[in-house]
Amino acid sequence: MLQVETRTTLGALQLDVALDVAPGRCLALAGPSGAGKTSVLRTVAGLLRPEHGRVVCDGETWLDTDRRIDVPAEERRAGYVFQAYALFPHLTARANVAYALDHLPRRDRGKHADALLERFGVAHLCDERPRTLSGGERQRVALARALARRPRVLLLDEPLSALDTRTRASAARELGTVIAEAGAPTLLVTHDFTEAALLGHEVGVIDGGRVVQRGTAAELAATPASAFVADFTGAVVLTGTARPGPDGTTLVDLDGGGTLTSVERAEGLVAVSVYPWEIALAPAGKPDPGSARNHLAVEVLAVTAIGNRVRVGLAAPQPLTAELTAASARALELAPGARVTATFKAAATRLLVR
Amino acid sequence: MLQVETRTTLGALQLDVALDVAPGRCLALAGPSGAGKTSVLRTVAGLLRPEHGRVVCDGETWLDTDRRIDVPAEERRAGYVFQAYALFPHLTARANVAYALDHLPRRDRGKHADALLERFGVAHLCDERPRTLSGGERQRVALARALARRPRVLLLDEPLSALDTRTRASAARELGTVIAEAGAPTLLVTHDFTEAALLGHEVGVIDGGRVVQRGTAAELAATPASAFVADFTGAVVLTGTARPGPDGTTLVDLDGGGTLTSVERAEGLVAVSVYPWEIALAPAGKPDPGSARNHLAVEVLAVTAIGNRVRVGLAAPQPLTAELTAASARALELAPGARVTATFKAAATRLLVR
Amino acid sequence: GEDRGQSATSTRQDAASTERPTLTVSAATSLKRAFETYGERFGQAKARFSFAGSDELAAQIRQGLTPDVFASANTTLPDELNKAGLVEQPRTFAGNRLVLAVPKDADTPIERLDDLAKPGTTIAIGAETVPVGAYTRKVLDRLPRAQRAAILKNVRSEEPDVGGVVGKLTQGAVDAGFVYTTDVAAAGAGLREIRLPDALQPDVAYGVAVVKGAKEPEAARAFVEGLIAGAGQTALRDAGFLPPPAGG
Amino acid sequence: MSAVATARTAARRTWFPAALTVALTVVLLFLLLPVVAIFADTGPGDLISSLGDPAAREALKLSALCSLTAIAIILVVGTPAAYLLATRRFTGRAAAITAIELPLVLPPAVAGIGLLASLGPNGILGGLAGDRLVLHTAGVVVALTFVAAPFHLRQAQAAFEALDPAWLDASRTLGASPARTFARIAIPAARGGLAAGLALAWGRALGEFGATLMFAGSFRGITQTAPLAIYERFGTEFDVALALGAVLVALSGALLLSVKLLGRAPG
Amino acid sequence: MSAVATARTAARRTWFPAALTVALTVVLLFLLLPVVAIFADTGPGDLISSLGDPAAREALKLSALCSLTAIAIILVVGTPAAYLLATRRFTGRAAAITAIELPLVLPPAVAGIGLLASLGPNGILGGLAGDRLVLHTAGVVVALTFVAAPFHLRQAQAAFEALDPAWLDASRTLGASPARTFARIAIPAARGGLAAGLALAWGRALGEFGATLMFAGSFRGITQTAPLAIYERFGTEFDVALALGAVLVALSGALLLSVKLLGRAPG
Ligand SMILES: Nc1ncnc2c1ncn2[C@@H]1O[C@H](COP(=O)(O)OP(=O)(O)OP(=O)(O)O)[C@@H](O)[C@H]1O
Ligand SMILES: Nc1ncnc2c1ncn2[C@@H]1O[C@H](COP(=O)(O)OP(=O)(O)OP(=O)(O)O)[C@@H](O)[C@H]1O
Ligand SMILES: [Mg+2]
Ligand SMILES: [Mg+2]
Repeated sequence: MLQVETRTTLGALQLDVALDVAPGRCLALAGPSGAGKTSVLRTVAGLLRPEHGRVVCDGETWLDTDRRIDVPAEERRAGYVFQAYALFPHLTARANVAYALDHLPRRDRGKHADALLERFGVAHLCDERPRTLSGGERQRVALARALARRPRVLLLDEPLSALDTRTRASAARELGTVIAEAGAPTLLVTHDFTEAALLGHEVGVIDGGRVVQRGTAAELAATPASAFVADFTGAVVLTGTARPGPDGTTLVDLDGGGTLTSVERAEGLVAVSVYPWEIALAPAGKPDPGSARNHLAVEVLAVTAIGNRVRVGLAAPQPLTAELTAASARALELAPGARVTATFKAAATRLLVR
Repeated sequence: MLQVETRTTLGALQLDVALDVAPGRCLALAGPSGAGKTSVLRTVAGLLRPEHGRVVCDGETWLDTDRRIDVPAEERRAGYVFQAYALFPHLTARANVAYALDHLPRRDRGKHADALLERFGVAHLCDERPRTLSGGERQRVALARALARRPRVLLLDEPLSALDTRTRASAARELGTVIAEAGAPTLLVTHDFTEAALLGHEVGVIDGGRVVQRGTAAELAATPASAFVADFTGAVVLTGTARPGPDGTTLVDLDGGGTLTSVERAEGLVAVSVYPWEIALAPAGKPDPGSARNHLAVEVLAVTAIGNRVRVGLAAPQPLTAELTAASARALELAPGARVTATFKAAATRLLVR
Repeated sequence: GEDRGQSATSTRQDAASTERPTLTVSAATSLKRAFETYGERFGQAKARFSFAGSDELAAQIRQGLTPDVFASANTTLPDELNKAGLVEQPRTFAGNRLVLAVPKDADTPIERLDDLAKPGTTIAIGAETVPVGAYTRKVLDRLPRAQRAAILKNVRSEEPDVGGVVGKLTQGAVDAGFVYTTDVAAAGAGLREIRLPDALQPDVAYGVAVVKGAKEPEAARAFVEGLIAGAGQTALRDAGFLPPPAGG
Repeated sequence: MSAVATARTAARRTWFPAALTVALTVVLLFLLLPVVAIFADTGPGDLISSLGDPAAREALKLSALCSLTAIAIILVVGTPAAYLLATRRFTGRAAAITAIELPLVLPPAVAGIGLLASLGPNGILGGLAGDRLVLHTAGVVVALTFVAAPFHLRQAQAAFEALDPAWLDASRTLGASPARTFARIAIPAARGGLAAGLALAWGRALGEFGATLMFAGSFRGITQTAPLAIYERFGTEFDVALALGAVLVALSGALLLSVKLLGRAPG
Repeated sequence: MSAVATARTAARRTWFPAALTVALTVVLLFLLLPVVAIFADTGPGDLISSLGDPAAREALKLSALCSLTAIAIILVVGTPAAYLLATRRFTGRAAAITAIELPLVLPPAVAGIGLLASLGPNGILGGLAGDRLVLHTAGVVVALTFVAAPFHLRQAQAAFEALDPAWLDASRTLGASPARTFARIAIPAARGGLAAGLALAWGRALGEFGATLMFAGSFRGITQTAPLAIYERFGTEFDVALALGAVLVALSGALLLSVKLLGRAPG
């Protein structure tokens, strides 16, 4: 069990985070650049001392500013994988791992290090220096190094961002297993929601130094607490002004034109979020008869086929994206410039007061 | 019309690329780190002189190593947006843009620069220095600067990679419009396939200095020319050994166990690619009766709900990913550790000789 | 560099015909005050002085520099340069007295030469390659060998110029040092001089010569004459220099 | 943990930062003490009289004039040279850099001889310079340039190497010639480092002694810079000499600090 | 384009690279010529005889000994100090850096006086050092350390600042104390810069003259380093002096270059 509380000022940022992670669980901290993600990890590792804060790991107190406890980083046994891996440039892969093993007798270290590299399938690179390794190989060595001391807690800062898509997919799978096997509480930092969803049992969305929402990826996507979370989870967000509508519904006059109906209640400035796959398209003029209450005249900006699905960029006039099956896209003969009607249920919209 | 041919040695890399882009069209160069993407852009811009090469833009020859023509970079009028934007740190946003306008009389430059910044909605930041701008704002200033000289060709190097997801979505939409309006041939570099699909009319997958496949995003996803392209476009790739099977089919013995059937013909070492949404899951033991020929006993590693879809990470024992509707996932009560059967059609598999 | 010097000379003189010519003089540091006074009185030309260690100045001339006059704190350097054909026939123009200098407020009082032999006394002398050092050794050579040995044992530094010795004394780095009486006078309050027995006193002779290829030969010769008998000689006396030793 | 144990671990944790602090303190004391001592040794009276002495004032003026000229030359010629060293890779580059460092190891007097032997009347290029350098103010400038240049060159090279090459590329693609790129981007962006380099070079030039004496002589008002004036007075007016030294140090110290603050401020 | 036009544009395009090359060439010529001249002036005979002269050999030995000792001190005390300056931000840091640069601007002789006035018998700390420094070999070491330290300090600071702070953090999280981090990560990773700094400092120490003379005097075998021996011979054996200078330059040049190549090679 890892418990973290930190309240401190970092330059312009007010960091105020409190969270806990159970052993073997992975909490993904997702948020934009400058949100304070790395700062949280640094606090846990003992590299950043907050004005007020507590860090307790397996009942052992690492930091307690009130009780003047601050265990130095080197005694905290936190396995930290840095944003760009921070492998020591003057040491070989083996030496990089062995560096973490100085509690072992000198002669055992090499053997032990090789074993770890073996486990991550880079044993053959043990004599290479970081400079000559590819991004993926570096990540593996960094993981081996971070796990060398059997850490009590695992801290991963954007472990995939330095990788290209080719290696990212496989690396992500491996990382999943590592986290599961490590059995320690894991904090993972990313600014990509899908990555967070893929690797974290739970996702904490952090913005401006605060955790704005925490839950499973599905929960966040289903009920985002704010326009930011919605946009972050990939939903389309439209802005407008809400006023009461017929029989308990709410009408939203969109900035730039157009009106929507929502079943949720709100008034004043709001953000309307709706998921691309909730939006259907129909030829302009004749919306398909049905329960859907919202019909927007839109222009097609871009059509992108991805596998058997198609993402359609629309101007409504606010930008908006619909996702259809390749089949229906063909049926509609969608092409940039085409004018169509975007249709979605009032129930599919979520209203978030701005 | 932009025509590029370049054949040269860059350190360990053998760059050998020939491509052409029509005015108003955008070719996205996608590929792993170190593939040579940036080098192609640098060749067009005149920042890198290949051993052998030709660059022709609107019939005007910028480079022809055979005819000893090499127009210096400053006379090529290429609008280049650099990987990290490369805004001049000591100049304000306005001055950064005005720097590109020295063909205008001094007094007009400021006005002109402001107009450009206005167009990208960052006019209010004209007196800020890059240091104090956010990633998204920097990108806009960089675009304004690159377009200031009415470039004959647009070169965009990872224009979105420096942005966090929050800004990335909207930035992508804007960028699309910019490319459309610019009306010049555009080369866009990225190492993210979705980004390439979203922004490029066509995608050229480049690896090891060569364009391994070129076509629309859909074409690449449907008929990848190599395991690399397949993996790159998001397909699952399994490795194994192919041997002739009954009635013209091919049997593939997967490395690590398991056998697949494919309708395509191949022998020897092959890579099998199949898309996550082609893979259905059934409770272990009783595969659903049906045309599907491939049944693999697999273990669930991770279950990730994204919107109304669920990504399921599987060990087969080779890692593989299935994508289901949230509904069917609930029906199957999927959870890490559960043992199920992965099912997909022989026709859904593509064989690629390794 | 002679002919080049000559051509330069002619051009210089065209200029000189309009205004008062400038005479450049390289002189040993110890001559500073005397020469500056003389310079003001010297009518024929405007004198510019460069004061430095005699041997540095000699080195410059060896490298082809042509000041008009070279005044050295000894006679050997001018003679060597003359043999090398770089300067005209040298003349001795002044003498000086080598004295034993001690800091005024010294905790180990030294009253006479014998005190130098006391163990623990620290002494600074000139290196034997520089005039003051050579003279000092002359003095020591005239002492009984035991005493000479004892004194040499106490020598802690062989300075490459008189300024070095004076500096060590004024900073109390050493208890005593051999310098010229003129230096003690110049150093002012800080130092006290102890005269050496006349028997030991060496002939300290200053040599001067007109440099070959001088740009103002006649002014230079006039300057030298004035040194030997005239305003220069008086200025030297006022500064405490002696007349050139007989046969020096 | 027992009190003793805590104490021990505490000690184990704090000795290194303590050691660092001690090291820095020692260094600062050792380097500052002599400077302080000079000021301590010079009564304000001496300071006044040292500045009252016209020769001294002339010397300071000359020092300022010559060092500034030297710095100007170093700036104009040295900066492009450093830019070349920083931005292009060519064979013999390491050798060139070493060549730039050599003047640092020359004993000043030997440097002076070297200058005489190369630019003196009988020097290798004697004919070229004739006798317009030696024993003339120009000679002082040459000597100062020779000893001070390496400081600026090394610093400037480092500063230019620290620039993001993408800035220079960007400038090209925006229609700027290499020259414009150098003047409008490289120099302003490297401002801080260049300033520091010039400050060091200027300081060194102000303190230069041996080479100047050898090559240019010590003619009051013409080639006698402050350090020479100081040296000339060691034998005779020791206190004045010291006071002059103090003045010189004060000036250059102020110089260094101001330039550093100036270099830091966003231009 | 007309031939003329082409020619003109060609000129317009090539003048700047040309200018850069010219600048560098001028710089190299100017800085190398005096060094070359010294060698030209010294016949091989002189070189031999200069090394034959036992006093000269003693002087070179002493120079080697003292400069190496000084360098060792600078390395041991200066490197941690530079590390502190590079890795911690504290008030008065800019002032501290300036203080480190001050000795560079002191005329050597004045520096010597400063040392006398602080560590000499009548100096501020006179009692402390007693007379174990002045006129003793130890004094030479002190003088060399004083003039050479700034070179290493500045370079080392720059080198440490160039390190990726993440390496130091990583080392901590891997169980290494700050001390171990400094010894096992910071120093080896900054190897190149440190080597360069030491090389410069060593070179400067080898050439040091004025401060040594003032503070330690010049006594054969005890305080007479090579530059002093050279200076002493100007008057009488000028050629030998010059030859000695040449030897000194050759040694230090070789030193600088070798260290640079060594620093570059992956350790
Ligand atoms: N030690 C510090 N002192 C002052 N400001 C700091 C410090 N550490 C971080 N900051 C500031 O705190 C803010 C958050 O930094 P942090 O690195 O935690 O953000 P992040 O979420 O990791 O961003 P990114 O995704 O770009 O890594 C930034 O604005 C940074 O400048
Ligand atoms: N001027 C050059 N000299 C030598 N090698 C070079 C040069 N420019 C690039 N390279 C090498 O060519 C390879 C391709 O570089 P390039 O920057 O084009 O790759 P990239 O596809 O842009 O990679 P990334 O996605 O990381 O930017 C790299 O290995 C790089 O080291
Ligand atoms: Mg971060
Ligand atoms: Mg690139």
